[in-house]
Amino acid sequence: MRIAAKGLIDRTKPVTFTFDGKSYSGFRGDTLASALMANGVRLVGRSFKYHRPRGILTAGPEEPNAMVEVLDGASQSPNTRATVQEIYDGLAAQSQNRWPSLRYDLLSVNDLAAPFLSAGFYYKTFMWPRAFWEGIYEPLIRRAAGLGRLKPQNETASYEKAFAFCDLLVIGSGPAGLMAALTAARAGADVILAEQDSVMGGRLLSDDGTLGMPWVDATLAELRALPNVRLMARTTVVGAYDQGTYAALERVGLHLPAAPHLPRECFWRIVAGQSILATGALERPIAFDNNDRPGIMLASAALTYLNRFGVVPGQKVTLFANNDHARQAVRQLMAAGVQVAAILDSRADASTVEDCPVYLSAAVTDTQGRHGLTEISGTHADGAFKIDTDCLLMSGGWNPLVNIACHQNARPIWREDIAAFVPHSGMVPGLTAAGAANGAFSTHAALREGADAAVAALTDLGRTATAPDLPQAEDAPYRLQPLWAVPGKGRAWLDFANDVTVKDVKLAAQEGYTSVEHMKRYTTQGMAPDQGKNSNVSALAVLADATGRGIAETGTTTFRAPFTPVSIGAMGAGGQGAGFAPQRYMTSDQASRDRGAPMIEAGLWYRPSYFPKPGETTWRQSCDREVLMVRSAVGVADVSTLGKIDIQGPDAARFLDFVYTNTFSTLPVGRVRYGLMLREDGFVLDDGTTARLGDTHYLMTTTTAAAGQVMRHLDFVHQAYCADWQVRFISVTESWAQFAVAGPMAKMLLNALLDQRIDDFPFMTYGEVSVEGVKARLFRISFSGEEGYEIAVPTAYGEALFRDLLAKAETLGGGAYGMEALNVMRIEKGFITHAEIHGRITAFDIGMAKMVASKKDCIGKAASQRPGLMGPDREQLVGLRPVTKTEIGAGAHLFNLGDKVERVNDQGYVTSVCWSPTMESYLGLAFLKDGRARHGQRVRLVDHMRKTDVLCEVTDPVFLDPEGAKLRA
Amino acid sequence: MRLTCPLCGTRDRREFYYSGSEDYLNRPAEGAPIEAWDDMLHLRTNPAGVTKDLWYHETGCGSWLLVTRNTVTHAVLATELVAARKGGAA
Amino acid sequence: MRYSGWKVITEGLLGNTGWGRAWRDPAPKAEYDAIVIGGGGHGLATAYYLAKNHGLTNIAVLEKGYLGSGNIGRNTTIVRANYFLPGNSEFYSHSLKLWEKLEGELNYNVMHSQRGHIILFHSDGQRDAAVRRGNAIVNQGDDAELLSVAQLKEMLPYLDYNQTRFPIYGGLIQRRAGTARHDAVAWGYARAADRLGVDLIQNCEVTGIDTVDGKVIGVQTKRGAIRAKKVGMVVAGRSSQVAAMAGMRLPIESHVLQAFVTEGLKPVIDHVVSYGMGHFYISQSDKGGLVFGGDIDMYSSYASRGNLPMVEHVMEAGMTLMPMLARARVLRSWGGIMDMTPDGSPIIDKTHIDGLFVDAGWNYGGFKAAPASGWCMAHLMATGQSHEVARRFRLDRFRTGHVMDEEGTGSQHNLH
Amino acid sequence: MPNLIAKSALFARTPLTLSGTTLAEAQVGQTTSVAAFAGKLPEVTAALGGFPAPNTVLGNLIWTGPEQVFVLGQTPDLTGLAAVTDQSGGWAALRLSGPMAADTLMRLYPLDLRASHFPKNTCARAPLGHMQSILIAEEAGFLILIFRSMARTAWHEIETALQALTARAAAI
Repeated sequence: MRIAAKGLIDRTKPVTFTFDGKSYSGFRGDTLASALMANGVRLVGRSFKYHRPRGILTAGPEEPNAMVEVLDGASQSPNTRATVQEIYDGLAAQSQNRWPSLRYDLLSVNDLAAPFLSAGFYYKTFMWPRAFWEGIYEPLIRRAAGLGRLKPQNETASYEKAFAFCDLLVIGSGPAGLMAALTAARAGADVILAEQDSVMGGRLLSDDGTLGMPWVDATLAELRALPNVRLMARTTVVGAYDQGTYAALERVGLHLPAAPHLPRECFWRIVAGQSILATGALERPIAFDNNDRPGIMLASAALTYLNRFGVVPGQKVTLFANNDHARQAVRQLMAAGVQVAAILDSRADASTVEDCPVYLSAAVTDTQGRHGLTEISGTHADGAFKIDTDCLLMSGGWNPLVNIACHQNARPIWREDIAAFVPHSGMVPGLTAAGAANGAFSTHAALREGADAAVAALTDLGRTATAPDLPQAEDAPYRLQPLWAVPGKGRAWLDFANDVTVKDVKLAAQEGYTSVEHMKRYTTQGMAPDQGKNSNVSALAVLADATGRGIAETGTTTFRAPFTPVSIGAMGAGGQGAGFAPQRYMTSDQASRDRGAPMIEAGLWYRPSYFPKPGETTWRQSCDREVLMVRSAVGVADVSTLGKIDIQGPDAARFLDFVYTNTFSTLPVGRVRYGLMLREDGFVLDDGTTARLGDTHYLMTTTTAAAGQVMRHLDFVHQAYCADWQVRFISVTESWAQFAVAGPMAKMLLNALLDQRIDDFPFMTYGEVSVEGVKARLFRISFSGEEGYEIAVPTAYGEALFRDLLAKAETLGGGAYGMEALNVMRIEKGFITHAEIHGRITAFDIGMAKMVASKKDCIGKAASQRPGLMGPDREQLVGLRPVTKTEIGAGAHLFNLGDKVERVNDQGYVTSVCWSPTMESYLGLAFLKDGRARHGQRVRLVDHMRKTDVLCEVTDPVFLDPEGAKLRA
Repeated sequence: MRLTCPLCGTRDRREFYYSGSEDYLNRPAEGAPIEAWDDMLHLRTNPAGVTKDLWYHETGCGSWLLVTRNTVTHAVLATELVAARKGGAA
Repeated sequence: MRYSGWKVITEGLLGNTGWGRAWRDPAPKAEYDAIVIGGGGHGLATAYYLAKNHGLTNIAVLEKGYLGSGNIGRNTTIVRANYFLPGNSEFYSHSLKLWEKLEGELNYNVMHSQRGHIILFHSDGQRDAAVRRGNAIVNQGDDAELLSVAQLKEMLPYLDYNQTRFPIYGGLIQRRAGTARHDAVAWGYARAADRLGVDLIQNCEVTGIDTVDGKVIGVQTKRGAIRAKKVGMVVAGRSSQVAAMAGMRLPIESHVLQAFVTEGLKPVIDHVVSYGMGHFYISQSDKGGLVFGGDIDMYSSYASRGNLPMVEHVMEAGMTLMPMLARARVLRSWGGIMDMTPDGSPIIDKTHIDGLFVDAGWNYGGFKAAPASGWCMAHLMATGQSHEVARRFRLDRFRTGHVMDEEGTGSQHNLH
Repeated sequence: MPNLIAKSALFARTPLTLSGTTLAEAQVGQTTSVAAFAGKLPEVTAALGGFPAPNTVLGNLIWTGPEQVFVLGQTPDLTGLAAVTDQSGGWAALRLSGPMAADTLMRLYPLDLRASHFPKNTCARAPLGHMQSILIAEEAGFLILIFRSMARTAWHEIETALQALTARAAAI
């Protein structure tokens, strides 16, 4: 029900929205909860386990009951807190976890079965028959459980991430936070003030106390005017990480209709020199039988609805409390004209002076009302009572929101005088708690602690600040007498969201789950969307009581990030679609696409798979043609993705000798050599060719996949073991576009295009040339087995050269070839790639043990000599050829003929396979136990995945031109 | 988490690559027994407390750093350039 | 007391007042035949199988905190047997078989759910590697199948098949793989071991290991000295500290692995799904939370909490693979401490001290390994011989080079 | 003159202006990496006429690593003193200038890029999203050097960040 002249809503801006298909109106500034309350809607949700009717318990993000699905277009946001969601024109929300409707929910039958659904009941049953678990029990449980629905469709809205830096981060904008920010801001510090609510002011917005809005407005105006202050509303700090890094979630577009490019949320990484925790405190419910009905809410929430939104939660209100503070709520409701039935105070010695009946030593023991509260009953000093009431406010005292202070594993301390956990200094380095978050509950105390904390924080940053004069504010003492649970025979809820009752906690204790962690995990208390914010301390107190321990001794469970739940969309912003990893394009990319080449991912790069010609309908046709084209004429391929590292210095040769197994100091200038690089543990890291460009100048190539890893490795070896050597290196991968030109007509092609002839350019030679007026590097190397060259030009010229090479090649009956053909040709030649050197392979395995030079030390040499890394038990590289022309596949395992196909008989596996149009056979490279000694033998190749079983002959891995006559031609 | 690169200043953890304990710096001389390599490559004191380990400023300046840290609190106590250490020639 | 559906009903009618303790809370005796240090999943399983398989009932489990306070309660609950290297294959195969009869064995519903685990692959090379793995699994006697994109679209309609950065080429499924309720595994083993007479002693931190002439004679604890001629260290997460009490330096570095759970949601993900191009794997708990994780934070740590770069990486991977996740909210994150070894495979072995045994180095594989780890460790402690399926989990394999490196990343602990 | 046509990484891409902030491809011309050999920094400094402190720009010298600079324009003869490597084609240059430049880049860089903390002639080797880059503060904005193959991704990410900021401004 809306009350006139109250609240911070904008009554000039009416807003229309729907809930469960019915249209309602509210005002700008309303939350969905306040707007529903204003419209008299009490039943908003259903509970998790028993499907109990639920209303609105709180006025903040800790709401355990009023969770809804918000619809926008085809999308749907489950578990949205009605107490946080601001309304906007067109907002559509619907209730969740109910079927067929909120009012008539079939699964509310669970409520009747409650005796059999006690804590942990599922650990004790559903075990027989075994096969029923996946088939029957589990699907039933899964369907009944869960809350809102996630739509199985791709998200289309956007999310954002950002970094921010400050001297001082103030978390929370209540009296402590505002005062802290003001103090630091006036001292010139760089301040961020983050507030989870849409409006700054914290409880000053709800309290309507002595300080109130004028001071909030004036303070915010001053802060807004200062260039060194950043005010971040709708921004919840959700985690404290190391070295002053905080995570925060900003609701950017959730209070607005969707708009193009407007992020729904932004995930902030805030780096702060110091921080102040001014998150305030949460009022706690009291557990009594049936304390979960719609219409039962926290006293402070009622105060917020009244003062912030101009809404009252009922016609006839009752308060059940154990402290003085809660009476503010009924006093102000009465002042606003609301009828208050009674104050039920659990204490025997509290004041009875109020404008309504006050009963001491009171306890509510039961409530009535199926879809909303109608009556409460209980006892007080004068005996039993029954009261007709549609709204029961409860207050069990306050819990400081210590959560963020505990994110780095430190535990809060129990303060008996306020019956609450409070933080202490040093829990998170640089973080100080102030105000209610620190257990200082009066407004005056909050202001003072805020100012003091800011002065101290600035002192730590080496700045001077002085606390401003504090405004007049309420400084009433906080008086309460702990009351956690009213004894009763029924169910008294502790954790509303997960339906955990006092009985459940006691049962856990009875069964020996007495550690607080055991209790939590056994009952699921604290694991619901409110993360136990409404129940942790009470449940702990009940457990302490049940086990005869004190609360301090019982201890808390660990508070972990996030402080409030954070969407995966926000934390994963940017990852959607192609954004997960950078996309790398070669200079020939467009030219390849122009020719219809399908581009495939190779690491982060895109490379052409094959270049289809008219009439070719399968990749194999194109691939076969390209292979035969290279073998008979000439082919061109962009190989720019290979890593290229420029190495210079008087000690460059020595350095290469150290990182490669073989020797490079003996390599003549102008020559190229294949190199094998090991990890220090003796396994192969990478291979490639290295050219000596000058006396003190080398150019190393790496595989595409290992380029970054090799660079890191070289940096480590240099900086850790030989920083005093005169050698430096830098990646030039991106500086040069490099193209393979291979085939018997390769030289002809190059001679036609280069500015000089290369008739005398033997295999494994390097030279500087000029192509169409551009300086280029030419290497005579081959990965195809043909006479091959690689020509490199500065990247800017890459595309032009590629097009010219292709045009020229095509006049010679050649053309472009892609990754598929490249792969076939290297398999035909037995050249390895990372399909073979997959990290478990030694030089011995690939037949290169002799390349580990005996005369010098090198990285990996010593460890490669370990007994487990050599010998006939090792699987060694071999070639495989099916005895018939049957298709084979990589990943198949090898068995001796006659052996049973099972692990103990496994002889090895296939790493690479191709159809060789040259040899007209499938070919495979494989690792086979003692393989080098088994050339000519036959093995069985068994592939369960592809359902093949093929007899193969073991061969040398080099199928084609083993003498290398072609590549030396 | 933030680390201080002696050259670039305090930077976010995401700029760094981690390789492991400082043991990797103690590369045995050629011909050392396999136990020495086992110590370098595999065996670790692995303290719950202060440790020294190796980080690479990978998306930064390319320096390898020797970092003194606490593995329980994540406090970073000191960072130095690996290249600036005494000796180390292979 | 035997648990059953009937018992749940009769107790429910009687107000649930008859349920007894799941396990006793005994004071430590002065001497036991054997001591297991560590009351986590592996330690409790070790104790249970020592009692059940080998008749050793005068034994104790010493736990520093509460039972199941380590990684058994901090993981992503995945159970699978899809390793491909000899040594690992037979071990995890054995473990999966034990999982399949665990409820009956323990009379405790650990909610072992064989809902299928799918590894996605994103290139021809990854397909070949998946085929190799699948074949190794079948050769071991377990199940694996290759799934086409068309099949995946049926089973996992919510993946982004069109826009994702690394296209989906297919998947490898193990249908017998799945999940289990992690805490229940610890509690189930604890209750079953307790029923066989094992003393489970909580809040009993071991502070020293006593030896004489190269033989173990007992341990020192915060609750006094306890004698035993056999002591097993089953304390993954603190292995280096406990082993140091015996003068050992293990091939282990400790790292934090973060995991996450969302708010409860109606059923939407019916399998365990692993991304092939980033660190991300996900399943949905029976309560409705999406449980997912990624890689370790990569720096050695005992803090049980992580930092943002890995959090963001995991979420970004989730967003590129299944963008529907955008609107699911992460409710809790946690970090387990992983014993990372230089080859990613575990250790179940004797030590240089007679009577002292070590079970450690579980890397990422600890949860699913718990039954077989307990089985094999019990076998080793009882007989002095390595169990057939764990005989390659030797301490000295790094020195000899007989490593089992599934990742192929070599002797850098954090890369496994 | 060469007959081959040289193309920049984002050849002919039209500059983008949103909220008064402009993203454009820039041309920085000859770029040479100079990395001093161990012990030769004094000689290299003398030959170059100075050497910038880490994370700063000194004239045409951009600090890019330990005892390493990128030289824009001509490089003197440093034979025997330093590794001298042409980097011209390897990097794409993007310039972002205008009032939202710093806010935009602070969506992507884990750095405090406000002018008070990252003034003109400051530079950093730092990741733009997941990409290595060299970031240089200029008079009215930033110059970003990014590996050429990733220029399109870099452009896209900056554009997306700028679009979001623009949409935010419009939504208030």
